[in-house]
Parts: sequence; C-alpha cells; structure tokens
Amino acid sequence: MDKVTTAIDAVKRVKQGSTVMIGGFLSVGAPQQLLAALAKQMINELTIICCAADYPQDGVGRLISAGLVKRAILSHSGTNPEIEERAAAGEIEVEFIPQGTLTERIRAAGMGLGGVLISTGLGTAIEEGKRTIEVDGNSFLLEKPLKADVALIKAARSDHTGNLVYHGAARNFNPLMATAADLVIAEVEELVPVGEIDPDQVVTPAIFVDLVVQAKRRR
Amino acid sequence: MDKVTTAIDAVKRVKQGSTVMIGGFLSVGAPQQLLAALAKQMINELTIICCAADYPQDGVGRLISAGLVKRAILSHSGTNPEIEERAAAGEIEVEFIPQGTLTERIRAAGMGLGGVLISTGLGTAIEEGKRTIEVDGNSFLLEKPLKADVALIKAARSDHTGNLVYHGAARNFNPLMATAADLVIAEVEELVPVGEIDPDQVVTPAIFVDLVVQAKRRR
Amino acid sequence: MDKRARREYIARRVAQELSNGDVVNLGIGIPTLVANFIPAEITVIFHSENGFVGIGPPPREGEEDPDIINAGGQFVTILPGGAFFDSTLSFGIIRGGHLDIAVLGVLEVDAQGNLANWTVPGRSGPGMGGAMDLVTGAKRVIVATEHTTKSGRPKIVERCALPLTGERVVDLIVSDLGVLEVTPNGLLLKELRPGVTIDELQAKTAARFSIQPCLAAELGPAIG
Amino acid sequence: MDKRARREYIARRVAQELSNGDVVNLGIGIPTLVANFIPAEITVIFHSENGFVGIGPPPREGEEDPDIINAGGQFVTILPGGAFFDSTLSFGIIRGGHLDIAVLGVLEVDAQGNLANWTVPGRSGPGMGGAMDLVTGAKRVIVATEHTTKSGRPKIVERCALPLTGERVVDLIVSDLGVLEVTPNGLLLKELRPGVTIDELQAKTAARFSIQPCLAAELGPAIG
Repeated sequence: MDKVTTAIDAVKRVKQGSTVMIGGFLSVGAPQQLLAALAKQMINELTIICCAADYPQDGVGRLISAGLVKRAILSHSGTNPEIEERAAAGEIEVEFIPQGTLTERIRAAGMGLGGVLISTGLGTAIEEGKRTIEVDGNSFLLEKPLKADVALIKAARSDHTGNLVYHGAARNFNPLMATAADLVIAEVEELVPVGEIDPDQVVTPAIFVDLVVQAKRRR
Repeated sequence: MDKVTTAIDAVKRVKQGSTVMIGGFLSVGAPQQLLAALAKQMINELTIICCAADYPQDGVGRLISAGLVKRAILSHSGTNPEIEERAAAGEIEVEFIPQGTLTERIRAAGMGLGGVLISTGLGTAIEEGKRTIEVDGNSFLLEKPLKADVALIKAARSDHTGNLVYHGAARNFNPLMATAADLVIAEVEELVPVGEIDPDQVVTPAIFVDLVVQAKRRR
Repeated sequence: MDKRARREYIARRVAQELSNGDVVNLGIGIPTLVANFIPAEITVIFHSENGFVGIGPPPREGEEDPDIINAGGQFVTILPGGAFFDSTLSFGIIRGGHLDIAVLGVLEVDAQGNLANWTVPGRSGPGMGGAMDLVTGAKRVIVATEHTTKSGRPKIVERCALPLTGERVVDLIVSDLGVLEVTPNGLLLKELRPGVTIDELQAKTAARFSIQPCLAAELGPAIG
Repeated sequence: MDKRARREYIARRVAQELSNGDVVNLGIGIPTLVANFIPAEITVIFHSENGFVGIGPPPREGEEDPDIINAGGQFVTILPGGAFFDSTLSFGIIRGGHLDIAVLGVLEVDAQGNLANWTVPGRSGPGMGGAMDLVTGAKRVIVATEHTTKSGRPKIVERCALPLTGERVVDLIVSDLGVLEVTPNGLLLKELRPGVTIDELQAKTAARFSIQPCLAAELGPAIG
C-alpha cells in the first residue's frame, strides 16, 4: 500500500477542534512542512500535545503564532514568548506535564495500558487532582494515557508504506506519538522503495503510519 | 571502557539463589554460551524470569535440565516436558504470566515505573491476588515491576563497550531485560571496535551493559 | 468431508473476514492455514508475537535464518516492508489496538464470548504464552475451530467450564459446520456450511443460539 | 573573584564528584561548564534528555548536524560509542536508576533537600521540562549554584518558598562559597572555598547547618 501524499492533502484530514500530537524537541524533529501546511489551512481550535513550544514561527510555534491553538499540553514553553503572552491573555490554556511523564502517558495510550505509576512530581504542584497509589510502601501518581486524533511526526527516511528510520536527536517524541493517534502522518526527508530499509533497522513499523509526505532535506 | 570478558568469568558473577532474567523466545535469541557456562558452574537455587521454557538442553532448558532452577516466572512451558515433570514433582515452582504483561512488568522495572495498569487477564485466574484499579470506568489489573539480579542476554553485534544491535526475531526480550537487572551480561555474535556501530542504529545503549562475551555465530 | 478438508474449509472461510491492510495474528493449528487462502485482491500483514510484522512463506531448505521463526518455533521468512521489534512493542501492538484481527483455536468457547484455550485443571502447564494478550487486545477475535472435539464433545458451550483465557472477548466463531457471531444477546447463527443441516449443527452445539433472519428464511418456516 | 571565576570554581568542584563510568546529566548554565573540568584519568558519559548518550564537544562552524542538539537547543556532537534513542528511553534512563548524577541549577534549595527551579508564582511558564524527572530519578542530585542571587539574596534557605521541582531530592550543594551535604539531620558544611570565612558563608545562608567535624577542627575551637 502506497501511503505517499502531499502535505496539503494530508493535513486536510485534521479537523477544527482536533487533538494533535506534534513531534520534535525545540523544533528538531518537528514536521515543519506539515505544520506550515496546517497553518496555511487555518484549521483552528486545536489542542496540541508536544514536548515544548519551540520558537515563534518555528516547529509547533507555527501553529501558536497563527492563533490556531486553544489548548497546549506540553513540558516547556520557555523558548517561545508568544505562547506565554497568549496564555497570559487567556487565548491559550496551557497544561504543563513533566517531560518524562508526558512520554509515558503517550506511550501508555499507544501500548494499550490503562495508566502508569510514576513518582515524578510527588510533593509538588503536579500532584493536584491526581490519585496517589501505594505499591509496596512507596507512593506513586497514577498517570493516565494521553491519546490524540492526529499525530504529525517527522522521520529521516521512509519507504512508501511508512516504515520509518530516524536520525540523531530528531527521533525524540516521534516514535511514541506514532503509536498513540487515530491518524498518523509522517513527514520524511528521504523516500525509498519498499524493501530498501533493513527490517532490523526500522524504528516505527509501517503498520503505525497512515500517510507519508516527502519533505525537503534541510542539509 | 572495554567490557569484554569470557563466558566463565562473566557467569561467576551469578550467585546461588540469584534471580536471573534470560533473553530468547523458544531459544532464538537465547544466550546459549552463557547458559552453558552457568550450567557448568552448577550455580543453583536460581529464580529464572524468561519468556518460555525453551527445549530440554536448549536455551533456558539448559538450566532446568541441570536442576539449577528453584522457581520459574514465564509465559509458556509447553515445549519443554522436563519443566512440567519437575513442576509436578515439586522441584520447581512455576508462575505463569501473560507474555505481554511479562514484557511490561520487566520494562516497568527498567524504566522506573511503580507499576502499570493492564486489562489482560481480567476475569481469569490471573486476577488472583492482584489489585484491580478503575480508571474512567474501566477496570485494570495493577501489575508490579519485575526486576532481576542478573540479566543474561544475546545480541547480534556489539562494540567493546556494549552498544548492542539485534537480528531478526532474536531481539524479543533481550532489550527490555537489559534495562531491568543489576548486572547485565551480553553474549554477542560479532564484536566490533567502538565507533563502528552507527549511533542511530544502536538498540541497547552501552550504559545498560556491564559485561560482553563473544559467542560463535551459528551460521 | 475428511479432517483436512474440514480444516481447509474453516481457514478459507476465516480468510473471507479479512480486509485490505488488516494486521492479523494467526494462532497455531487451523488459524495458521488462513494465510494460504487470502483473497488475491487484498494485502494482509501478518504479525508474529515473537517480534515482527510481515511474516512470509517458509524458507527453502538450506536458506533458513536461525533467527527468523514464528511464534510456533518454525522457520519462516520476512517479506519486503516487514519490520522486527522487541517483545514490548510486539505486545503493545496487540494491546494498543493496532492488531485488527486475532484468529485462534479453542478448547471451549461460550455463548457470552468467553474463551478457554490455555490450560486444563490438574496440569501445571503449558502456560498462556501470548494468548490472553491476543484475545484481550485484538480489535476482533475470531475463533477457528472444529465444531467438536475428536471424541465428538461440543466445543461451543453455554458456559466455559475450563479456566478462561479471556472474558467476553470472542466476536466470531468459524467452525466446519457454520459461522456463529457473538452478540450482546448471545450466539447468532449466520451461516451453515453447504450440506450441513440445522439439526446436525444443533445436535453438536451445547449452547443456545438464534438464527439470523435471512438464514432462517432460507431454512424454511419451521426453523428459527 | 569575578563571576566567571566563581562559576568555574563551582564547575571544577562538581567535576571532582564524578567517578569513572558515571552517566551524568548536566543542566543549563553552570552545570554545563562541568564538562570542561572532568579529571583526565576518568571517562564520564554525558546524557542529553532529548535523546542520546555520549555528548561530545560543539561542532566546528559549518559542520553542525541540524539534528544533533543538546537539551538547551545548542548544536553539539556525539562521541564514538554514543547512541541515540527516543524520549521514552531517555526518561526511562533517568527514572529507572540508570543516571548516576544530575547536576542542576536552582532558584532555591532548602535544608531538607527540597529544590525549586522551574517556575515563580504569577507566571504561566516556562514549564518544568525534564527537571522534575531528573531530580526524582537521578541516583545522586548535585546542585551547582552561586550562593546568592544577583541581588545578594540567599539561595540556600530553611524551607523553599517557591513551587517545588522535587521533594527531598538533593544530595549535595556546591556553591562558590563551599560544599554542603544534605543529610537526614539537615545541612552539613563539608568545605569552605579557600579564602572564604565561615562568617561570610553563614551570613549568606538562610538555613541552619552543622559543620563537618574535621572542617570544624580546622576552623578552630570557637566554631561548630
């Protein structure tokens, strides 16, 4: 099954009000072309789930700057003054989650777990509204799975069915988000025929990927 | 740091009564040379954690046939009549865990989770003695982390510091067990200088591996 | 119909339940035969719970890769476009809703969709392996089984007596006599194998079932 | 001592806490400088929470790989023997006890080892990033900080007033004035920077502390 399409056609599947996971860490590994296409489509009222707010007009910052985000679930926003301004103005609701808890909550959704027990945040503001579970004398926070309607991810290399390989620190949240959304769109730098990627080296198997969009390699 | 040693020297670190995780699925991906060395050392009263009982005199079956196992925590024993005979005779205590629950319990130990919520086994004998946790109206079993003193694993390729790459279905439990034991000993088919394995292709980073033993490649 | 023909009938009928792009896990026994009957117009991806997708045909003799076996321990191949992974991801695929269909054999299956296939009382083994994960996690669970045991005892029962593998997990039962769906109102007979009478099926089934209206109509006014 | 010398003093002193083979995560600011002072006789592996171990020196200009940045967003390199991974494994390394030491800066640290470094009340951001995971998960947490804020306010306090990053997580505090250990009985002064008097340190510290006996002996009978 050939899953290759254009960025514009792919992002048309994102609806107003959708929950969208976006890969990348400070825009490295972010699907820049998909984000640009989404911003151009002006699909708004989005809830985004991402590692950080990246930079104004860069990475997920493209959606924030375009005013398309209603709610942001992320671990860090310090590199993007625009999200902080919009949060202060009441335009964006921001929820901060410790980065490692965010990774496990996304993975839990992808791997079909009902939740995971994590000690990060015990004794801090993160505890609020969460159940504490004791296991063998130790306390943990019950952290629930975090799912999305759509995941926009980025890989270095793909075949036409969506077997993905990543490069460097651009891997980050992309493989986990690929497992945790109803629709997974992968922007890839290099597109190769099926059979060219060694099955031992595939990081995200094609069964997780719905659409593949070829991006220009930056270097 | 060069971590390469011999099988005999490596398994001397396993003590009588230790809990030992052993990689492999029906002996594919099992550290055969380490198991042979361990059987030769006659270190007994072991608790083993593994996917299946493999075959008599093959894979973890080597330890079972040698009478070194006091307790086995695994998902399947149907290929090894010896473990069933020894269990019937009261020589080995056997605990069965659904295979997917076993993977997550090992991973939970490796990744520092206090537990995971899993629906597998609800309404079956697996429920016995376990806490049921409701999350948003659904029930799950609270599954605790499963740790070991030693993990004996197998990889296709390693550098001298223990960066591991796997081949085919021999990967199975090996990468997760590498994260969940105090001492991790990896048997590897091919040993290469540091720097020869592309950092994008490493599956088990060397920081998880304590000792590396070179095995003969079977093919 | 001999045993082989019965088994092939079941496998062929299960294959008709598959759709293009489905990710499918086949259990040992009759389910494995399903791979031989995939309609030519669709592509199905087979999942092997020991760690890959894209199971291909058995290797030619002498070309076996010792590291490529299926979950039954037999040498297989991997197709172009397949991928290997570790056991956490493999069971995450099952548990996380990424496996469209699991096809399994049973010792017993009942009117509520409960299924028993992993152990009998009084034995220590052999353990459930990945069966509990498969029946709980797969989006759709199809039982592929001969209608009765070798000794003629019904496998489809009102309530499983053996230790359960999964509770209310079965969606469809395909046997050598017909096809039954598990609905919230109990079993629904959807098809009879051509040549099988409703009386034969009824005699060999230890559970109540209703008959799908269009099938009842076909069978005549006396039935249903 | 100027600011740069103070920062280098702290980094050099933290570096002495590292052992051969340690896996270490360095926070932004003074902690990053620690990498410059690793004793020649040991090898330390630096972990970058955005997904790799084996952080190397910054690349030469024009040789930057756009996909290889540290957690602060700066271009770096990866050393031979390093490995990339996804964010679940990266935080699994931190949470699972595979990270020997985390070195972080603080806004406040207190006598119970509580630490605040992620936010101040009245601001929406910037979020904790990976800081909560690092302080909770690392086997040993070392705070590397100037002893007071720019305006001279003590950073070491009896009880943190700012929102906590972690509760009872700090093991050692290395400042430009000295080294304090967090013990079950509160803070213990282990070292004074040469030239710093106990009076100066006491004046700039807003928490009670005891003095390690051998240091007290050095300082003379009037103290401790």
